[in-house]
Amino acid sequence: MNNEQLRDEIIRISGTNPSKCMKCGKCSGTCPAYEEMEYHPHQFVSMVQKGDIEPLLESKSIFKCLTCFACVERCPRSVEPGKLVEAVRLMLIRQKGANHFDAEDLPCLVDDDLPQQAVVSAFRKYSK
Amino acid sequence: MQIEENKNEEFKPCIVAFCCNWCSYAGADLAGSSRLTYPADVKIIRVPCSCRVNPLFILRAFQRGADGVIICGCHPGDCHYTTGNYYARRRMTLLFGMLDYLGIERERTRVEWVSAAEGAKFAATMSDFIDTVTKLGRNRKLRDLRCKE
Amino acid sequence: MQRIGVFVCWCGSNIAATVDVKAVAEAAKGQPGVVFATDYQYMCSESGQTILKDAIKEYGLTGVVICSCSPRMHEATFRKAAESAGLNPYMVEIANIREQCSWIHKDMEVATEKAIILAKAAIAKVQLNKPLVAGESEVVKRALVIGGGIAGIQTALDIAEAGYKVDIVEKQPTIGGKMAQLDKTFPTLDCAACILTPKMVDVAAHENVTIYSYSEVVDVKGFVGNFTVQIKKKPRYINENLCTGCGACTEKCPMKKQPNEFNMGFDKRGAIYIPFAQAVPKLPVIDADACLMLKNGKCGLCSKICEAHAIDYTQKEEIIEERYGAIVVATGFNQIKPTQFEEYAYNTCPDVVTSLEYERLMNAAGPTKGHLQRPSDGQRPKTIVFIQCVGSRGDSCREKSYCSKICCMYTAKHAMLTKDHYPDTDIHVFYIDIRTPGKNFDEFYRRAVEQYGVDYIKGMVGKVYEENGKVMVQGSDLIDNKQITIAADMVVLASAVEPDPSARSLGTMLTASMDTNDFFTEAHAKLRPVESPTAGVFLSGMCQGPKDIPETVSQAGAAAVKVIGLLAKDKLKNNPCVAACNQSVCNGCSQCANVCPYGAITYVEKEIRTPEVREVRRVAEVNEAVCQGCGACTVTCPSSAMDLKGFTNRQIMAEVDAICR
Amino acid sequence: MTYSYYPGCTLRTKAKKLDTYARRSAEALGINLEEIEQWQCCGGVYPSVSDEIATRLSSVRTLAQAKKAGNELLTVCSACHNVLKRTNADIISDADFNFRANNYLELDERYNGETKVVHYIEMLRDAVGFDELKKKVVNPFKGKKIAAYYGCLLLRPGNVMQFDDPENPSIMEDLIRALGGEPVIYPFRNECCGGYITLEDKSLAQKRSNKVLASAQEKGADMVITACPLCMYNLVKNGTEHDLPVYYFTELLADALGVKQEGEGQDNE
Repeated sequence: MNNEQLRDEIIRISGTNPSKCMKCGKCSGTCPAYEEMEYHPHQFVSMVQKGDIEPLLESKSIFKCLTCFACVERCPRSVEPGKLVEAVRLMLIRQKGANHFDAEDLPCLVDDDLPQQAVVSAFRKYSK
Repeated sequence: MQIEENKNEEFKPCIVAFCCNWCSYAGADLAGSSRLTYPADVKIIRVPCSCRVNPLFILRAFQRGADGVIICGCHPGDCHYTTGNYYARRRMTLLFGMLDYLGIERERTRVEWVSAAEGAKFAATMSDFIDTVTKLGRNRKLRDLRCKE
Repeated sequence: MQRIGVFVCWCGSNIAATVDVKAVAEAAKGQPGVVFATDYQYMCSESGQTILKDAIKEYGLTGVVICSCSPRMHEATFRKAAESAGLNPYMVEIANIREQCSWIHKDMEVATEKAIILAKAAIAKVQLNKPLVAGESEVVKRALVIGGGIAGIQTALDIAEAGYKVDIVEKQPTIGGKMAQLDKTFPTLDCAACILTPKMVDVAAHENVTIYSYSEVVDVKGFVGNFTVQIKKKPRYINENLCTGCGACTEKCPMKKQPNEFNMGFDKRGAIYIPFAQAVPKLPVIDADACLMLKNGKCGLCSKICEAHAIDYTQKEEIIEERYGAIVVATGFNQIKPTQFEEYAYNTCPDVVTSLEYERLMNAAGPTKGHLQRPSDGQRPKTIVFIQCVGSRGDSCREKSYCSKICCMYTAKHAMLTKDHYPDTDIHVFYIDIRTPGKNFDEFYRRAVEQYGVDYIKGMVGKVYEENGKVMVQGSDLIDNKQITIAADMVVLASAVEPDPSARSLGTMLTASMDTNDFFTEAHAKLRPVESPTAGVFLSGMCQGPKDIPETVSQAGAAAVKVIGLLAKDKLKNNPCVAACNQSVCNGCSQCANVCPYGAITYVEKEIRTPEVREVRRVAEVNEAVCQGCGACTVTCPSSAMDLKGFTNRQIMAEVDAICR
Repeated sequence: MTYSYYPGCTLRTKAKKLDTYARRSAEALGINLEEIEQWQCCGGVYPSVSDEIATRLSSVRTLAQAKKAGNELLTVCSACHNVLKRTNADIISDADFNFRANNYLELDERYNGETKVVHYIEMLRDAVGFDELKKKVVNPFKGKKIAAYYGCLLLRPGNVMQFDDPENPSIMEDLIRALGGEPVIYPFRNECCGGYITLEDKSLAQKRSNKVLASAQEKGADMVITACPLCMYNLVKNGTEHDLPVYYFTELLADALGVKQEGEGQDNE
């Protein structure tokens, strides 16, 4: 896919419109996982808008989003950057063999108290 | 007459909109100056106030082949003549009930409040109304029975 | 049969690019009564109008159809041109093929087809047009200005100077408005009080000006040139004629714990108070919700102290009725309380304030005498963070969609003034864009950056919270691509401005239209910016949209000029499109009079002569000077005796027929 | 008053306390909880994007079952609540999703969002009433400074969840007051604990959880309450820099109502 097609696909998956962004940066000002991300929420918006999706697909940033909806709640323009992060991640893990998480990895990560909810959520977020 | 339906030709409804001069006509102008498109099937007749719309005009429109009629006025409380839209609302409630009784579907008639600032609402309302009427198809209940020239 | 000329305008490419104007003119030629049809690049231009005038004369036209832009735009232009060529102006009709055709359709074929139908409808209407002659009505030579802020004061002064009587209605106990609360004004940093208070004194002293303070407009009737307005004077419980404004009563009031609105609640006032030292009129007012005497009849201290015996606990609300030729709306604005935006902690943290509150904290006449102290503990803040665009420029239901316009400039002002007083203060400003389009505005903002070293951070704040006695501000720095947290002592929110809430009901009373944000709309965004679409109603200041003081003052002057232009006329031409009664079929049932909002219909005993009958009976008669032409009576009339000139039943039916055929 | 009750998977295993005390308290308050038959996992997280259909289907099935029973659907776990409530909102507002979900599920009757999803705390506020609840408290938490931890899922997005003001909520504080405790308002009560990221980046979860606890501690809290098993895990297991005890709100509720049995001491203490 070329850049334009990639952009359109992300917009389709996410159901949100990055061109509504006024580049205020409130999403990045509010993001609790900011420090862990190579590309920050506002960059997701701007890069998706430009169709510059490849670097996002290759970046670890897409796995750092906590899905806490802080950027979704506080975005003054209803761009909802969290949805774009999710869409890019989905574009990646929907590809064959691109699962970020394997059932085999699990035992060493799980401790006795870890709620099922975490495991289910992580599989939802990181694998298809 | 029933063969008409089988024609492949796309049905283009004929729709008359009565717009009050102060709010809705200005709203239509704003839709235009904002370049908000809506289908060309609707033609606007300017009236000073929605209360100028005589039920006879609507009957006449249906009789002459209109497929839908919409009346647009100022929002309740905002009428340039203070109370005109309230009269329009009551009159149309009665008329639409009667038309419904006659078999002209309720969806073919509508009253909407559009202010001078609501260009987007005007365009959206028209698109929606045209869409509704298009789905209903041609109006066949009231027809012009005079000899055609 | 009329002799009709049809003129199709290209409007440059505005129409011609999507509508085949030649085809429209050609189609018009085939219509009954059309003796001439042409098209031209700009019909509204001088040469376009000449074409129209020449054709009227050459072809002896009795009716004209112009296919062009909206009649709201140029109907008057073309009617005037026709009149100058000897044609009755009401024989001109417009087919709107721009706003309602070429601008909304993309396909040439579709647009042309629609344009032809619209032209046919207008031609069908003109066939039935009759020459109309406008009547005249008197102009009441008095103006009403609603709102006594800088906009209202300036408008009133300008009208009064031209020699006309003008009344100001102000709902607060004093005139002065928001400007009276300001410290300094950008970009020249002159003191707001120093430039405003002399104007307040001037307007109060002017022989042509009457100020109704602590009053509200409660009813408006009538029309341009002749409005009848009811003004409610709320009771101050002070006899205005006796009071000397000494203020002794305010000092002795025992109810000293009322939040002082003028200082944004940062200090307290008594139940009887004068809003501020330079108030005009300088009269105290009793807050009925707080006064012990008014609540339970116990106290009366202020009355005992007052040597002038001016305290009157029995004062009642009073309704004043006055007639005006013109009304100016100058209802101004409010700064929103950012309670909807708790990520900025306005509710939970006392050291987060709005910029208008900050203005009072900086003001030498304010609650802290100009010493900057943070509200929580009275300490001087060493680090201050300003946040721009709070509640403005948004898309969700919380925010206003517009830019509040003044915040960039007043924030630069606040930053510089603070640095002037306390050079060791650290100031950070979070901004999205800096908007400084005004004379000396950008230079002003640059001074804050370059001379005063104010730290402007491009980015927005995500969260403000209190931690260990500091106000923590977490936001993004988009230029450095960092998330930063600043430990501040105080945070100032540039929250959005909004029209004063009283504007909404006033708009309804005046039947003046408002936009979706409750700002009053202007008759034309570019060419008639100070007039409301409702004739005789003018707009001054923030009630029309966000603006700064210089803009407000210039708009106030412009509104005054429009009022003066109106009041200078002795008579006004009426709208001739009014109701008319066909008395030969009227049965005098009174239904039309019942629906008439203006009381324009009366009944007379009249001899009616028709071929069938000859009798004296009660019939309706329309007062053409009072009728505004809404047409409510025409529909209600059971015998179809009532009709509306210019929009007759037959004319509208003809349009319907033309469209449906 | 009868509710269809959806416990969710975690409440059956790691978060039994959240469930047990919710049931016991409901009984004490005269609220009847009918567990939905054969319920399935909600999916754990709401798929934010609009083209994820399959991941929302199990929630639709649950919602449709509650509709059949004719009751409002009651949840306790914040995550389940978030997923179910948002999916319900999608069924109502997103015609495309509604169409696809119904076509796929082939239910006896199309599901169009008829079920009302209610969180246990909302039930306490709206059906029981905090004033009524207060009257039934036998062991009030006198003098206890309790910090309510909302996390993100109960509140956001505010326009869909409509639980409380998403930036300045007060419902859990009101609950604490009703139970006789003193609520502690602290700024990080609506900031993320790290959630499932603990499996991907433990240090990030630790950072977030510690931040929340530090904020509560700074404002003088004696304990923290939560409605979410994952928040509980993160605050206890990852928020190791602070030793504030963390409880499920239902445990406090049961204790205050006197239905917590002897020997079930607050083992986080």
